[in-house]
Amino acid sequence: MNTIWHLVLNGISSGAVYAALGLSLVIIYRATRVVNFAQPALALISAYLAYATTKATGSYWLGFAVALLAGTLLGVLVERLLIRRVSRRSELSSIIVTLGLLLVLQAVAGMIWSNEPHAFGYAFDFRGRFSATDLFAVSAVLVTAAGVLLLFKFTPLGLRMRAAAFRPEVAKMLGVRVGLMLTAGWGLAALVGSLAGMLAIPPFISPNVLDKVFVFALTAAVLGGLDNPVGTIVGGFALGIGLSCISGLVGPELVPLAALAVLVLVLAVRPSGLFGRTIARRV
Amino acid sequence: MRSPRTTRVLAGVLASALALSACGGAGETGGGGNRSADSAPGVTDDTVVIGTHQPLTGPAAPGYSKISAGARAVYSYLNDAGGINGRRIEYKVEDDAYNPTKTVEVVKKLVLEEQVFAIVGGLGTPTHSKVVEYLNGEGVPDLLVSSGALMWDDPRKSPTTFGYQVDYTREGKIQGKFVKDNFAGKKVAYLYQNDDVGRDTQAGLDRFLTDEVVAREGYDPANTDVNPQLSKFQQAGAEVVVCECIPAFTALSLLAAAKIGYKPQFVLSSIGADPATLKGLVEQFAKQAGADVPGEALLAGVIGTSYLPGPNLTDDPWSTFFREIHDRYAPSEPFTDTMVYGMVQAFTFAQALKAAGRDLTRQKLLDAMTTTSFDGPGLTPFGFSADSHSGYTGAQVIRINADATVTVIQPPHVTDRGDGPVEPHTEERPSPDEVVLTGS
Amino acid sequence: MTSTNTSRPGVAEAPASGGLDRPRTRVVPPLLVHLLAALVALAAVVALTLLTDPFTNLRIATVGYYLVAVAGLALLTGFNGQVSLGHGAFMFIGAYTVALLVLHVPAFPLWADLLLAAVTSGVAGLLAGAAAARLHGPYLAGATLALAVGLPAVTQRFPELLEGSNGLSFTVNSTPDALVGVVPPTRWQAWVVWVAVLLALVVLANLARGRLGRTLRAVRDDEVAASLAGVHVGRTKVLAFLVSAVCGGLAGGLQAFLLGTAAPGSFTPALSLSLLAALVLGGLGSLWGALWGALALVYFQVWTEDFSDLLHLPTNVADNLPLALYGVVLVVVILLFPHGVQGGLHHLRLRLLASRSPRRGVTDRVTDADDPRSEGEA
Amino acid sequence: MLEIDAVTTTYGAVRALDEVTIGVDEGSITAVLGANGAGKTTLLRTISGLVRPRSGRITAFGRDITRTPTDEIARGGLAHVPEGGGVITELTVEENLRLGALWRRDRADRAAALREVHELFPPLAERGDRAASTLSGGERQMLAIGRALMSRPRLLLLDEPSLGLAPLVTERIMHVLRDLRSRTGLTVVLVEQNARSALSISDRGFVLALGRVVASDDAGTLLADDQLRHAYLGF
Repeated sequence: MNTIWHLVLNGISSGAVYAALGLSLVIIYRATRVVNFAQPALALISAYLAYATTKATGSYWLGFAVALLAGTLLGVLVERLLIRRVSRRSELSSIIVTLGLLLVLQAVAGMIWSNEPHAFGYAFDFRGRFSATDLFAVSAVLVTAAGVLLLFKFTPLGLRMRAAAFRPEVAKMLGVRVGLMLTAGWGLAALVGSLAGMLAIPPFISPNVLDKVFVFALTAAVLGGLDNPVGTIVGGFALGIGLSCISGLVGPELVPLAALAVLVLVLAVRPSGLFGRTIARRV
Repeated sequence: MRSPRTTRVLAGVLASALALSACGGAGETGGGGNRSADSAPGVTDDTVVIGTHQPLTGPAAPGYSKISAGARAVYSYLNDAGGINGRRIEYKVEDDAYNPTKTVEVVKKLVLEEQVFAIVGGLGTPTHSKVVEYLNGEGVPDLLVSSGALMWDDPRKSPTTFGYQVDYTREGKIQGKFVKDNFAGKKVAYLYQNDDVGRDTQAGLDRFLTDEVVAREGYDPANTDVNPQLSKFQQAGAEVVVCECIPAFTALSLLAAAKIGYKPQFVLSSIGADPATLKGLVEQFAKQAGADVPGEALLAGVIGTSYLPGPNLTDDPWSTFFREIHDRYAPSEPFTDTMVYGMVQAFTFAQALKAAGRDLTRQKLLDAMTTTSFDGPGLTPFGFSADSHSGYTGAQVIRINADATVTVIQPPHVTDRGDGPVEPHTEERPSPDEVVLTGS
Repeated sequence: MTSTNTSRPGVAEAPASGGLDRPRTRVVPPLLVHLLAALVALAAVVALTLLTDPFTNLRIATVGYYLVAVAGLALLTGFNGQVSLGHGAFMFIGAYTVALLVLHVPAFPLWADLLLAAVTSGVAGLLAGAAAARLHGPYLAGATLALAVGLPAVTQRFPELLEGSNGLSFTVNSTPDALVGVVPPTRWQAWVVWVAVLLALVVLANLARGRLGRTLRAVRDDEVAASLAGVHVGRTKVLAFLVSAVCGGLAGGLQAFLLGTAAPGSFTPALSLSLLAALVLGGLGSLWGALWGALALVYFQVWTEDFSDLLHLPTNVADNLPLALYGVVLVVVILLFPHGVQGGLHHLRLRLLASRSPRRGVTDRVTDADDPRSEGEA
Repeated sequence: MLEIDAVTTTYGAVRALDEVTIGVDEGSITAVLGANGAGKTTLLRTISGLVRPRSGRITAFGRDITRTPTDEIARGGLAHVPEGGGVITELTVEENLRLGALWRRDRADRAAALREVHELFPPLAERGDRAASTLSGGERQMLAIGRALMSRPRLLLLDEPSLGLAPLVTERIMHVLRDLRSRTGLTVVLVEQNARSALSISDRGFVLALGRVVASDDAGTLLADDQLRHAYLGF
């Protein structure tokens, strides 16, 4: 019993990370119908910048701020320079473009900071079954998620962003600067993604460190329903806890297989995820 | 369709061509023996081309990508001094990203296209095991494989393949005896990588440790969450944790133990006990963890095995020698065990090349591997002989200090991989000045 | 889904196979055309291998097995519009099938091993297709990516049989005794691979040309309309998965035969993603695209590595440069040539045709296939 | 107010609009009529910048808007209610309405506009919190028009507002339009297949066929022209 409790606690903090990265995927997916494979790379670059900042100044929080800022900027740039040109073309084009970007950014990170791992600190004391760092991770994710949801639901900006996402053409006719909204969506998503990166990367940073996390985050988003932020957050935590238990009780090597099994089972029953909208899908 | 017959005939031609391709069973060994090793591709009057495959990119690159940088530094040093027997060593490094498919491709590229004379220090068990048969079939010397797997030592089947590292079972035996002798009566847990590293090391450990072992947990290199494993050790009351882990997982385990307030005695395998790397990885956490855990506390007192004159053996002349090469030829890279690993490998190859003589053939190089007495740089001798291609045969036991220096707590011991005893190795090594490779 | 050639007969339809691209005449059945083309192609490959060194022969063979894999994916993703990020999983199954057969049933001839690899993988494709038939877009992408990540983990579960992360290594004996010593092994392997590849392509080309091809496209373009027209949408999608998995399995089997390895480290998600990238690079919706994609997959890496070797850069930069260049090419090609190499070639040919006999509108048709349905419905 | 001068719009090789010239006076209601595929919708989409004309010129409010982006045109005072209304079903009724006036800075005026729309279409006030997907067809059309009015436009483009609606609802909508015009001086361009009900409230009418203007006259004259009615308007 004790063991299970430990595994659950352990899973909650990794689940928070899946939830946050998943959320960033959902924001972008809702806004531009693009699954952003470059998301881990955006988070990676911003985390490396945080690493460099922290190393230069000694301040974790300065690095943290740099990461969030850099992440947002990267998201904005990527949307403006690349995605705008391909997103309406086809699903595959945007997949391949973001994939290409992932490779480029990972390679650039390797060129600048080498492929060797570097120590990457936690925000707070990491010691304890549910340490200050774990608490920070979970609450940061929950606060961010709540903030994103409130932004979408209750602010004019959020309303514009949703309109631009759901019916870009109609939104344009109503005077919404749709392009700007999509850019804002990418910026916001990349901000959340960088937060996820800052939480997921410790203890070590290396160019491929977020690959696995990304796969699980995408799994969480698909589980929860790709256009449903709440579902994705629930999916992220559920996946984190579930995989931690499987790793501890059955075997660590089965984690990817278990993720696959869960995904297949859920999608067999609900093809648009647990909380996805099945009816509103347009061809 | 108008002419189904023509079509069928054509289809038949193509299909039977495929069927013809193998009248015999695909798994039955066909004809074709070893190529003659009495040739010397890749050798000219003033150069010899050698190759290796290393994971330079991808998820497996961290921890390994600097080995070839170390080797390259030594080759540059030797070349600048006039080369070996008047030949410069040209070192071709191919990136296989730790992907066996790519390993086969790049090794065939090295052999067929680059026409290398030998493969030196090909890295990894899952990767290199896929090319051993090919290299032996082609008669290509396959020297100093960068892995502690047992399979490199098979002179009958793989006459051109030679090991390098102390194999996992030997190292396990030395660790097992050390723990048995020094931590008598304490409960022991194993954290192992769930492949041949884990399997072979445990075989060695188990020769000395039996009832003391209260928990065995594997980790998967793709899953960086080792908290569940460490939690189980804590619950089982293990006081000694033997960690047969690569550096990242050693560090992860140390951090995971600190996280749950678990303070066992860690015993590390040589593959994951590089103090410089570990220090780089853990010190930052210690800084942030608050005043009560000083940075060093995570590392201090950890026990490990080693067989090379690492950067921390400051009074070892070989360590000094390699540091000088490092400072001159690769000053921008950190001077770590990993780097020394590549440097010793390169130096050892150069020793064999020297012994093979000016009139070079592949066979002469292979002969030199078994006849040369490679005294130094390694701390223990190689097991090379007519009927053994086993790499280093033993290791010393070290304790890592708070400042990431090390103290030797058990001098080099050697053993075999069977039932043989673990015995001290007493022979003196020559100093670098006494091993002259260059000039005439 | 973007495609240069929806079902406009004659004009925008890229040749599905073979080198013959004349207006279809009723006299010659397509299967025969494809078979003849395959024989010509085989002759060309054999000639090519005779002219090149053993290592180039190996690369020619490598192009071959990637070609089958990408062609299978072309059917699934290009023709049928199901985006799979997990095609490597089928190669994994094919490779392990061949490996296990070679090791445990040595008496089986190679063609039987390859056939069984294709069959096993086909069964897996059937299951995957059944699970995936209801999924759309990113859900399918996510599920297939999970397949690519999850399936190779099976090797860890059965370490005795599958040798865990080290995988299996073996040698496949295929050269007939009479040819040992006469034909270099890599040359012989290239021949075997290409015979199998061309057989598979003939089958694929026929399927693509025939009723299945039309059904696949119909389902891709509009599921509702297709089902109203009497097409069984679910069954068609599963069938697409089946065919593409058979190709993936065959490709994996050929890879195992060629390289003598089957290990989980070879079947990373990166493999699946690069197959998809190759498909898009080459050009969707045509089997020719698969050829360009396979060529790019093999040769692009070689060039970038040679290129970065030339520059004498610091190790960190040199190690990562090929990866970066690959990424840049993916992005640039998609931005500038959204229909891939095949689309570009096709466009070029139309231009040439148009300049010879000025016929307005032909090129227009190709370009605005880009996005007839505009953003309002996203 | 609105001048469309020799505008040609093409889809690939097809000319959806062929040298169309139309003038709309301030404060008028103009009906654009024609059969399916005549180019009516394309005309509206070209005016509001959703499609770019191949040639020709469009001026509105005295400005050339031929190349102006849609959202900017909208913020200039042009509201376009597309065919089917373009209600965003994922949002609530009230969110849809608010969206119509978001670009206007005057907060108090936005609230006033919302009140006015609620008075104009009481069902929208009752269903404010409901998802727009729960509305009936008539209510959706009201929502679409109400949303357009939220921005207090000077020019309103309406694409088939009566499509699929019961005659009673259609009549109510037409009534509201006429009423608005007389109260606020709103200029309306109304695209309709239902020519009779459109012309009944219009000042002028244009008839499109295969992308060309084939007739233009006062609404009454058009209604009375039997030949034209038979040839193009089908009643």
